[in-house]
Amino acid sequence: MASAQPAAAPSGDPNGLQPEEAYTHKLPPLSQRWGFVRGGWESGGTRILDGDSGKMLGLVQTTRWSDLALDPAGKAIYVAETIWSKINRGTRQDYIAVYDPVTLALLSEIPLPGRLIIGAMKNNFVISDDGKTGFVYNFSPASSVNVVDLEKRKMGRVVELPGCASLMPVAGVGFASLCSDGTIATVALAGKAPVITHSQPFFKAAEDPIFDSYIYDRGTGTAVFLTYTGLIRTAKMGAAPTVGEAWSIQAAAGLRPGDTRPLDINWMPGGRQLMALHRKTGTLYVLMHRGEYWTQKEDGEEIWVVDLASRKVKKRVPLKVRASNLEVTQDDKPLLFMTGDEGATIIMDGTSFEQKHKVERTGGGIIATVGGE
Amino acid sequence: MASAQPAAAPSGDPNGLQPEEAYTHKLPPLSQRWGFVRGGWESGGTRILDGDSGKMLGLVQTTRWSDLALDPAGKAIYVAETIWSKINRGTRQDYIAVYDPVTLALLSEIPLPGRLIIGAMKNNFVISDDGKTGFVYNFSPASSVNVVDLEKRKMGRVVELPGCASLMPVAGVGFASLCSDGTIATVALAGKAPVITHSQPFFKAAEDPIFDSYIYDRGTGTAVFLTYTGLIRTAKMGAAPTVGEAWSIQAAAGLRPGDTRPLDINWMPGGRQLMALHRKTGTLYVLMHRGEYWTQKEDGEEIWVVDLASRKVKKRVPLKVRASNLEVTQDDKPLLFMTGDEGATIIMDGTSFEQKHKVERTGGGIIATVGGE
Amino acid sequence: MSGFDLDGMGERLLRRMAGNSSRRSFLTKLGATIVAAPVFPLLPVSRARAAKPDRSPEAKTEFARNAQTKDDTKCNYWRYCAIDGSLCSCCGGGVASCPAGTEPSPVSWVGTCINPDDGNAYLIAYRDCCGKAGCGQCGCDNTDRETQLYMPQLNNNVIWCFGTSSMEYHCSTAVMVGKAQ
Amino acid sequence: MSGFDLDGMGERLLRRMAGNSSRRSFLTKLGATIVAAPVFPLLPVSRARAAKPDRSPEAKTEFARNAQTKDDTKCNYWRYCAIDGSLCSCCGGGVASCPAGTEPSPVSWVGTCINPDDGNAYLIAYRDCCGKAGCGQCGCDNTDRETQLYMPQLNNNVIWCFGTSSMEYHCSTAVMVGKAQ
Repeated sequence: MASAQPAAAPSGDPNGLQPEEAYTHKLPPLSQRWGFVRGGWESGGTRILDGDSGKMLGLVQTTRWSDLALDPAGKAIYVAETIWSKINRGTRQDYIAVYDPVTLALLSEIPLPGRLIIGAMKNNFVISDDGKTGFVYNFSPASSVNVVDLEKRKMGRVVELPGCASLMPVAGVGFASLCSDGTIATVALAGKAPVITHSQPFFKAAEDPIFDSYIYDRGTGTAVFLTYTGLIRTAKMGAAPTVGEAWSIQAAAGLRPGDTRPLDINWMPGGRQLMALHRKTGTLYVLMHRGEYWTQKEDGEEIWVVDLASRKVKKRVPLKVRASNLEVTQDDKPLLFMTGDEGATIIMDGTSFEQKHKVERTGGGIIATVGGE
Repeated sequence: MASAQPAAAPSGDPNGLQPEEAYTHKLPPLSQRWGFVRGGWESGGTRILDGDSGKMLGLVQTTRWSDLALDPAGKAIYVAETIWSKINRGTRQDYIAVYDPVTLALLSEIPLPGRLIIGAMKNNFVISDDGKTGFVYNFSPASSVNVVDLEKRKMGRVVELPGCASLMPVAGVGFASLCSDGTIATVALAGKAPVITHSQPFFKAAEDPIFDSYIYDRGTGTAVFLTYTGLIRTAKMGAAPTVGEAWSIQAAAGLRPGDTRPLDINWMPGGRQLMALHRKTGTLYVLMHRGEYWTQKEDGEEIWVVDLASRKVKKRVPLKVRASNLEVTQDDKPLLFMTGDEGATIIMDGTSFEQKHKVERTGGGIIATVGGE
Repeated sequence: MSGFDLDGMGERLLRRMAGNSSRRSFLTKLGATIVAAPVFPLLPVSRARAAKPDRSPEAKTEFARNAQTKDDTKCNYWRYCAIDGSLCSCCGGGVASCPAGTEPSPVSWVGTCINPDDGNAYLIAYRDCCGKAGCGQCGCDNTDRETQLYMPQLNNNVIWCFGTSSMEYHCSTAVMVGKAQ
Repeated sequence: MSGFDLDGMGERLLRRMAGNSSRRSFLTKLGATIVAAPVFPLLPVSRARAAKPDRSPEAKTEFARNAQTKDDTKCNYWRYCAIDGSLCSCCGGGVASCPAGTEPSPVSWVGTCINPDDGNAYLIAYRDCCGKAGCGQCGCDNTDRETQLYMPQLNNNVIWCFGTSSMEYHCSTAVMVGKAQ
């Protein structure tokens, strides 16, 4: 190389002209300003986007049938996933992959007895508030929950849970889920055998279902539920949950409540991950569209900004591009992340609703934020 | 079910109202009118399209790093592929999957010692004319060829082939390939050790390379080569190939020949699978675009229809949508199949150049036809 | 909503399945009424209201009002009222049959769809065809009476490739089970 | 065309690699001159013409005439003259560095690119970062002096994830090797 001495870097070139060594980056500590954006059906991986710069910081390996969860203390990124040894055949492998949040190195794989096979959805893999226990929903097609010791990185017991799905941790108790009989099932894990108790029925699972992508707020131990017609309820979780009364999101905006009748066109909630909650302020963001009943998967045309305390829609934000998934950062100046059919991520100020960034080709999947799950 | 007797099928409904049993279809015998269209980077599988109806008939499982080849007698569909037991990690598995062409059932897997990892390309997996031997290119990153006994479904010997790639079978001899020293290497397999002989150099691999997606015609034992600047040559293959003189595709259209000089804008060949040959008529179809030299991967704006016997461009066909890959059926009324960035397949009459079908979401990969490889 | 009569179907299915313990065991675990077609088991559907159906245009969903009975390669073909996925009719299969090289799942999610020609409601089993990379053609996502994961047999997101040799999703069929009432 | 002098680089590399038999063995098999950066091996590049370079605008490729030196997240950044893939600069890495959780391949394909600021040609190693699903951002496919598979070190289609713990392709970097002459 003696005969090929490069010149000094001309001004403007960020990289210069000296021979270089390759190396691998590390990530800064997990930030509240990040969004973990899942690729869609065809696009593998979960892209970590910095909400301030709109830049991609890295990628967490997530295959099609996987669920990502963040350790509440930020010490690990967990991916519960299912793959086969020969892609479309061979040996089925269910496990939780444990990744270092700084190096994104694979630290461990915790084998599981099974998992639900479904496109990425919220609430199928949740973690206890202390970060010690993971709950992985299984469907074989009988319903059960894998209770995983995340400290020892070891599968624990399997709790059979007929007729229920979509999990939330319950601090000091175990976990809870929604059931087809319109109840909440709370599973207490203190004893040798799990003890399942059901709340009184409070919704009609076939007539006006609660979206299973509901929100659980660790800070207050509260779940926020929304039904197809637009009824909002909160439930204080515990050994026996206390379910609040239902109120209409449409009425909260000064419109008539949603209805199940055909030909009744109204603003209706719809999408996949169609709600996000800013915990500190109790601000709920909901994707809404115009349509009849049974349009629960239709992408949102507007974001409705709901103040849970006063039960008022504070603002309606029209969207340039319809969104299917929505999440919000949990810091004091929240950012909204949205994805949709287009496969791009829109990052928007959660207060001024100004669009900050549009990141192309991220995939149109669900989104996670630190403290937002 | 006695209480739920369905009514007779109302007219117009193709399916009726009687309770049904599910079953699985079989394919009709391999047809010359079919195109095997490879999905792109994100879209797995190779879709079998019927050129007449534009309908999808089935899908051959092909993962990202795979090459499909058709048994010349139509008795099998072969897929040489490489996967890992945990998608992005784990045990590497290289093999030829053997599929029944009627049921598309996986009949066998023939393990291989390795393969080139590359996006789908022609000429990395070819089959001898008698259908008994498969040749799979390997790059580790040293070049070699796996010789596979397709009758016994067993890996045979590995032939090291430094500096050469892109294979064609040579009847009664073995196989041949193009080399970086501008020669054809012919590998004779009759003896205990393979015997590699090189032709005289006839092209400049770094200056005006021959596209490695060249065409081999089993019927005449002839290869058709095209260089970046647009020079066409044929070579009669055998124990020692006879390479014909080069002539310019641009000159054959009455234009000045292509050149390597910058700023010299001309019609240039470009794309991935940028040539197709209708064997019976000696008609060569080439994707051409306007540009300078070093635009060899630019998609085609026109198809140039070349008569190899008279060395004339018979027709120039402008394309509505640029194409990257092109193949032609080998029957008497040939159909052209084309794919490009858009991920759709265009099916066009190969004589009138009328567009017959546009099939959306097939992926933009390479194409195979029966007798066209 | 799914006001169909399930009682007539249950007994025959239970007899048929007596010889299939593994399948029976998962169904038994759910501990509910069982729905079945003559030749294959479906997952239990919880008993819905027995209300008399109203088939007037005013009572039809948007999908039902716009559904057609002629072309099963379009998303608005009547049987597809709650399908989610690629239509097997566009993949080399048929409305009730799988493309070559794929395998129908023995279990499925279900929909209740109204045939616009006779105005009757029919129970449709959406059986996935499994074993190969996604077909990718004719993607549809209809959601009539489609509920959430805690009623999986009425949720159209789950991959129903149970009991097949491979769980890779290829496409979805809409198999006629019978009149809903 | 690749008119760069490789002789000065070869000897040092061969010394460095003497202790690495597996890597040496594959390089030896190719039996050609070896190109190397100070710290990592590249595959051999066959000796190209020793012609004097002409750096006038008339001699520059379209890419070189339009290349810029300011933004390494754009396809027309000068070092990317023969890159094919996602730019690691858009994926959480840099022009010469891999995103977290991926591993740079020890071998690569190469390009010779002209820096528009000084008019000199530099040898660039396009090292893939490997181990995870594709980044998917900033896809580029530049083809200056890019040849075909029989010259793999100058072909930009091959996945260069040899010698890494996983061969899954994530993104590509453009590492400065040195002045081409």
